[in-house]
Amino acid sequence: MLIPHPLLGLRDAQEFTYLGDANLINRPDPNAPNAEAMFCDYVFLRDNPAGVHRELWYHEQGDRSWLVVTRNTVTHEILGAELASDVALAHREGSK
Amino acid sequence: MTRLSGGLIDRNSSFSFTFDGKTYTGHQGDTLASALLANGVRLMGRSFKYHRPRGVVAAGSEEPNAMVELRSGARTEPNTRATVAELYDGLVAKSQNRTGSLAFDALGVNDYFAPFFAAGFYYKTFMWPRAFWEKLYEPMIRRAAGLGRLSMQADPDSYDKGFLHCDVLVIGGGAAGLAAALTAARAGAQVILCDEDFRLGGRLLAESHRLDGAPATDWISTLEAEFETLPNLRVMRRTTVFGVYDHGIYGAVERVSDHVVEPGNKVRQTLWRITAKRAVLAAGATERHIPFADNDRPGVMLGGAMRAYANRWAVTPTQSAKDPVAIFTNNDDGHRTALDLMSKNVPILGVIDSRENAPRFGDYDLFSGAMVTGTKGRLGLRDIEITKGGVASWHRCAALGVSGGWNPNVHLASHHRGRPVWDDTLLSFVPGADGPAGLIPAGACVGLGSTAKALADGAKAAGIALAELGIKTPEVALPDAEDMPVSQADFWHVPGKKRAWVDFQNDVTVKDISLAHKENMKPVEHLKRWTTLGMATDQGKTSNVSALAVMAELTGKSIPQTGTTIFRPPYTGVSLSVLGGGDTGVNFRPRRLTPTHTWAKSQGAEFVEVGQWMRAQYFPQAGETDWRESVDRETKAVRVGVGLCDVTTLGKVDVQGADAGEFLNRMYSNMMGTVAVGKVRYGLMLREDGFAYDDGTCARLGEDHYVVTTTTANAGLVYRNMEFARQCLWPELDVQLISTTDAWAQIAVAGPKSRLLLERVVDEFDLSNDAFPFMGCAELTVCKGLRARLFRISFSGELAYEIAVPARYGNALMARLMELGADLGAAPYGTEALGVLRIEKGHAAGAELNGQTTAAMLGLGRMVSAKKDSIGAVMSRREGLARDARRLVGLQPVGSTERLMAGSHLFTQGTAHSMETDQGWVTSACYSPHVGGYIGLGYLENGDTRMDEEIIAANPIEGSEMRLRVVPAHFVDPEGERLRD
Amino acid sequence: MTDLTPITALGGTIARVETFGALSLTENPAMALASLALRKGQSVPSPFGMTLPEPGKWTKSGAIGVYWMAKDQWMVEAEGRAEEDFARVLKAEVPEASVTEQTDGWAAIEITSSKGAAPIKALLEKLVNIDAGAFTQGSALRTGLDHMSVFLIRRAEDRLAVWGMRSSTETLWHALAVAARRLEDI
Amino acid sequence: MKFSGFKVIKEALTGHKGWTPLWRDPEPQSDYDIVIVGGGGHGLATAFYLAKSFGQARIAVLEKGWLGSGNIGRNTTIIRSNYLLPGNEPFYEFSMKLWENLEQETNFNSMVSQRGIINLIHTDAQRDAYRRRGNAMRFAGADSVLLSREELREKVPFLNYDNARFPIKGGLMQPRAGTARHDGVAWGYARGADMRGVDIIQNCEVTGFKIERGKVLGVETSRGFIGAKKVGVAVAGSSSRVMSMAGMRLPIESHVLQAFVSEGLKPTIPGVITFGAGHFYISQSDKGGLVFGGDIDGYNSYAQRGNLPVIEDVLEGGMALMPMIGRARLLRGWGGVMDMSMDGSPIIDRTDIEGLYFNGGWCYGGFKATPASGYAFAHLLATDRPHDTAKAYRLDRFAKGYVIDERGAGAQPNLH
Repeated sequence: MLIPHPLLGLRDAQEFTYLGDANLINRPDPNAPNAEAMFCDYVFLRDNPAGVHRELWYHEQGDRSWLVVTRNTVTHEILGAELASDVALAHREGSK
Repeated sequence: MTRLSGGLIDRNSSFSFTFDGKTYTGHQGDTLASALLANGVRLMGRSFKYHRPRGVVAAGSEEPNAMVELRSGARTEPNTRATVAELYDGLVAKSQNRTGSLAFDALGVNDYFAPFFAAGFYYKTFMWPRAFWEKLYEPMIRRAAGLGRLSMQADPDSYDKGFLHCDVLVIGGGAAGLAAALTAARAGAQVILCDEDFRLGGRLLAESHRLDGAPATDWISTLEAEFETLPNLRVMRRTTVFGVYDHGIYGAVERVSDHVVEPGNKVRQTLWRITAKRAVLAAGATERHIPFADNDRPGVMLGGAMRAYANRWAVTPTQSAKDPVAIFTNNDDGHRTALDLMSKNVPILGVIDSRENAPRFGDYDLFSGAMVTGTKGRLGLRDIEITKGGVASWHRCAALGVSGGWNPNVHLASHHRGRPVWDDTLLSFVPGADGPAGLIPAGACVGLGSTAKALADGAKAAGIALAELGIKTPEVALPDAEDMPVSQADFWHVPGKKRAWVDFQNDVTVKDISLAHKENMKPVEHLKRWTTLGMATDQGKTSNVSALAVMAELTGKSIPQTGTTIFRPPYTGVSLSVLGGGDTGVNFRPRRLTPTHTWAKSQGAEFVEVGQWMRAQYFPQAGETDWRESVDRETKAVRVGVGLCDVTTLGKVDVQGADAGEFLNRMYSNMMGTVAVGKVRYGLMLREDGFAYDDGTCARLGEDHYVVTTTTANAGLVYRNMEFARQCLWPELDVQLISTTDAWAQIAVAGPKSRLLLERVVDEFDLSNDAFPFMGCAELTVCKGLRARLFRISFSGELAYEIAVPARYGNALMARLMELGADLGAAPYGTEALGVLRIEKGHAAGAELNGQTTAAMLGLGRMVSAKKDSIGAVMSRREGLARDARRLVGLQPVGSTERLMAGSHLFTQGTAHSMETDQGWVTSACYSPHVGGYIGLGYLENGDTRMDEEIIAANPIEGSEMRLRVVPAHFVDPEGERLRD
Repeated sequence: MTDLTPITALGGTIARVETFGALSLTENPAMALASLALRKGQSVPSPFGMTLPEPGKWTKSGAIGVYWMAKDQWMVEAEGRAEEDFARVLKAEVPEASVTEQTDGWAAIEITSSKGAAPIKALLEKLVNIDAGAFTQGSALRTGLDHMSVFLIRRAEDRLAVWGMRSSTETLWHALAVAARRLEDI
Repeated sequence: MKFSGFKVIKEALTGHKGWTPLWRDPEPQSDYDIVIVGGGGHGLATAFYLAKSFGQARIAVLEKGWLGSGNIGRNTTIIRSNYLLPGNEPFYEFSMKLWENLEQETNFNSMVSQRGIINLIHTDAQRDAYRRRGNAMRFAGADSVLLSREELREKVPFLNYDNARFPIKGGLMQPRAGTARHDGVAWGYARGADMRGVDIIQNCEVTGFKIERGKVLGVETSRGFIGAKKVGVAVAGSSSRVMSMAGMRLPIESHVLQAFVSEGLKPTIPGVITFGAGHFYISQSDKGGLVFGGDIDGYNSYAQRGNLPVIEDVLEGGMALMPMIGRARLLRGWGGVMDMSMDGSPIIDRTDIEGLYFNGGWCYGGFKATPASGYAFAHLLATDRPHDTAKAYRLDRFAKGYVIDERGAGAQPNLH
């Protein structure tokens, strides 16, 4: 597979380490009253669609960036990739 | 036997080769199959199940029968298709799957018992008595099964891997592929043309068609000359593209030196991973046969193959007017074989055409509306039975060409689970629209089989690829070529009671399919798995469609309703060694060497692999006969004098930034950001699920500068997790990370005399306890100006330091410390002594910190701060983790001097030993010179409340059992006075 | 100046050199290396008066080379200055940024070709999954090579530098030498 | 019809006229007592044991394709019970015992072949870990042997003992482990279930659940609504997809695992050998093909096909371990979609929806579990109580922290 790195262009997927569901960016509030339940959902109940999936890849043998890659799990077609730090910061802005 | 006229062999060359020990000669340009045929050899192998005599069927990679063991000794290569084995001088081949000689195979007796070996018979028997399966039935089956034999010796050749990138990859160098490559290359695109053959041309080489009125080879030669001048085109002969992978990545194997006796200093094969923006699949078509009674005798071959042998290799299985050649066909193409053979003066019995009003194309006997209904000949075809209008007659015939129509090679176009679609006109499957993205099939593999159509379609496909890439397509003049329509009958097999083979290699007959139908194994995948149809080395290339037709007939459905099989890589078999490629020995994976490796080697150290690192395990000295002796000595040196150990392998991460402290607070379970400048703190890291996974230290070198150390094994993982936290969880923090593991040689200097020794190397630095206390750190210089970092930390429980210098100086520093410490009893120690020292001190390592343990189990429950958030803190409080009552304890044998084995399980005295009564296990154990006996660490249920209890350590796998006393997990200096001294 | 004698990443006291046909491999222990990372919100500095390169690029000015490593992070090389505290020198140039000593974290192997670009391209094709034809002068990339992580820098048409982790230099050299040897007849 | 050697001989002599379908192709009835979703190994085994051991009638198995088309038909056929943790080991040992009587129980030769499995040891730490595991196996009634390097060399002399990057120091062996003919297992259970009245309905895809007031009433299918008192879902590979139709999220990711077979060869490899350090395991089928595999591709996928890097990784391991296989050829590779659970262990449990039961999360180890999984699921469906050996396979173990994590890798499915 080839990952379209937003800074480096198409890179061999072998340079990357896979983590999973991009929702892992959205770590729950540890001070929430139901924090334990929220953390259990966050850690264990991840998206697993047969179709378009937003997921985290780490460019371990490259620039060490974490990417959010949008990929179809049935065809493996990749629809886009963003720097996870951009996604995380944008999410923060959005939730403010 | 003499050759025919013409052909593409170099008659001036003479290659000597052997088959089953007999010597023959052939020519450059021959395959093993063509050379054997030229020498009158028709019998080349035995079938899988019935051990029936078999000869060559095809002229390409689809060959199911002519499988040989090529080469000898460690280079023996079983199951090699003689049809694609390029002949070279000195080639050695043997037939396979025979007991005795090829002509008198003892297991040929299986054929007489064929009725007992019907499809799926083994699922129904061999069940009683139970034990006989492994002892009797299965070994018998295994011996009879299989085809070739491995030498059982290591492959002596070397293999390469490589990566290529291009705009357009053209797969197949036949008419369509050549036109595509020419078009794309003239457009200036980066083009790669791969062909599995050793000569470009594909089917053009096998036909007598002319291009622009001249032999096709003229056009090919002109093209090859032009190709040489195009730097943007790479032509790869002997290269099979075997699979299509995601995002335009193609797997290909180049047979670099399979056409020579030995590769010499070259590799045998290269695995290429080709990344192509677009690809043109010009893989051609494969002819199918027509099952009829006893259709598997040597001499019965595909009509197109017979034509290829005559035209390209100038051979035919028979040239005797007494034993002529016959053609059995359901289509026009079969007649071409007859015409080509006649043009080379090969005697023809006639063309048997299943069609009632079969057309005639030349002056030969035509049997219209006729079928071949039987054959005779023990080791090769002698007679055929022709039935016409219900009347059967026998005819002498030594070779029969069978033409059942052509199947487009849809293989690669279907690798992404795309389904080929049925074409009612072509009576075959063609590539579906859901093929791999960027792959454009063209020519005979989409059913455009005439030379003119293939040429035009190849150029058109290249044009599509170029347009998609935004490259202008040039006008390319293609030669005038044959464009004859081919008509064909919907005729799939000859009905009859005798066995008619569908899958030659695996001995699957029409009857087997009929039995599968009867037993409700109707879905095509069930049919395949029940009968083994299509599972042979040719993967059903010549048989699948015929089998579907037979099943369709039985179920009353159409062929596409009956199903298609799923095509999976590889297109043809790929040697395991080229896929494995690269180094198989000590360089199989990288080895990391410590900065003091050279020195340790010079001291005769034994090395052990830890993570990717090679670490000194112990340093045997003259007179020491046993590793324990060395380890005991090294351990004692640390306890009474000073020991030196390279600890560079611990991961080091440089953490800087205004928020570095806050960031570390969130990474570690304990408070870390508050460690003072010039101090070190021990830290524990949890996974987000609350389990402990790594520990280490964090030194604060400056206001916003920390150095984190990790365990050797987890260095990469901790770094990855820190980057995850930095980029994904808390991108607002000002933190910069970089690994510095390799940059610094770090040496532990441990033991009561460590301060004395260090004082001899530091440049004007006060090492006194007051000036540089336990858990202090500093940047300084040593050995007259070498920059260094010093940490006062201890893994052994002794007064100890770790000193770090630029890695290039590690070796020299180690030597210097040894030299200066000679009078202090300085000794190097390896990982074994390190292990003993830490067990004596009760420090956890990999065996205790195995990803399944909680902070509480380690006795570090209080290190999970409740005052702040950190990774894993919330989930560490879950019920299951909180209730886990196992605790790390020390263990000491009672009344036994036997070795305590890590991995023993712990039981309360007097209980039966079972999973239910299991109380824990011994995580680490060693001989402790300090204690004077074996000691261990282990996790024990409620261990913290069971001090002094005697328990049982059971190790049934090695038949041992001993009593242990539960003690605190500190065998040395429990108050920790020494390290603070 | 310390009285300790350093060794190269390959364990010798002098740099290793090996030649295979058109290709020569040379260990370069004299090259200093330090990383430079921007603090949050910091404007991009110009150390030694140089413009820091874009992703995938390497630039050079005098004895100083700089290549992109990651977002807001670069590696700065300095020819012949391995024995200096080069990180300190760099830090003085970019006092606001985070600088980390890397000279001994990595080891440079310089590869030169006596027959122009073709042998370098052929070598790259056997080692790394990059488009070797497009990896022109000034390109720099971190990628995997035989299960190791390396930086590749195309210093010139006929020159390639491979920076590998110091501890696995022996394995890296082996991989490069084997590949170069198999290209001897190019 | 009873299968036997006698029957085979009789049919051979009388022209194979007497064979009958291995199973019927019944039309679905309007309702059943128990509907099993998924006609793979686990679903068929569940139906078989429900009918045979738990006296249940009116059972249907619904399969969207052809029976056995899931992972039962695309795996490396290994059976073993060499687990460490108390949540797992008794279950897999129970499975081993069922394997040992499978053929007699189903009257179908599934070619259960106990030729042993060896896990190689490369370091002293690994030997300690395997000693702990081997002992745990003993305490659960399984068999285990710790082999020295010399003992190993005698059994498998063809490994790379002298020039290996990861030196071979011994092995943990389970002699009773081995392989079984994967399709034969599905067929044996299918035929056995069919003979006991179970309706196996192929080409019948479940498209939804009918759930009212928290209770399941049946399933919507491509062949219409089928009512059911209880519905058991055993669709590993598609678990998330199917259970989402009941509104459930699962601690499971779908990943592709590739496996490979070589061309047929005369006997080469005696049992199963696993080379953890090189991500490679291998055995040889009765037909002669070397059957081998390695790690999962590592990213979520439903594609049933994998990519080249894993193929190379597997073969690099293979060649480093046993360079004598190099001259054989890869014939075919395939990919199966695995239910990779968050702790690497399976789930057999009730759900919050009354009458809806779930069986999945088998990771890459579902084949060996087939008999016990079927039995335990049948037990749960029939009695509403978990089978003794499957008590730990609860859905709530994740939230509560009772994970069964053999590898200690945490909630990272692609590392299990």
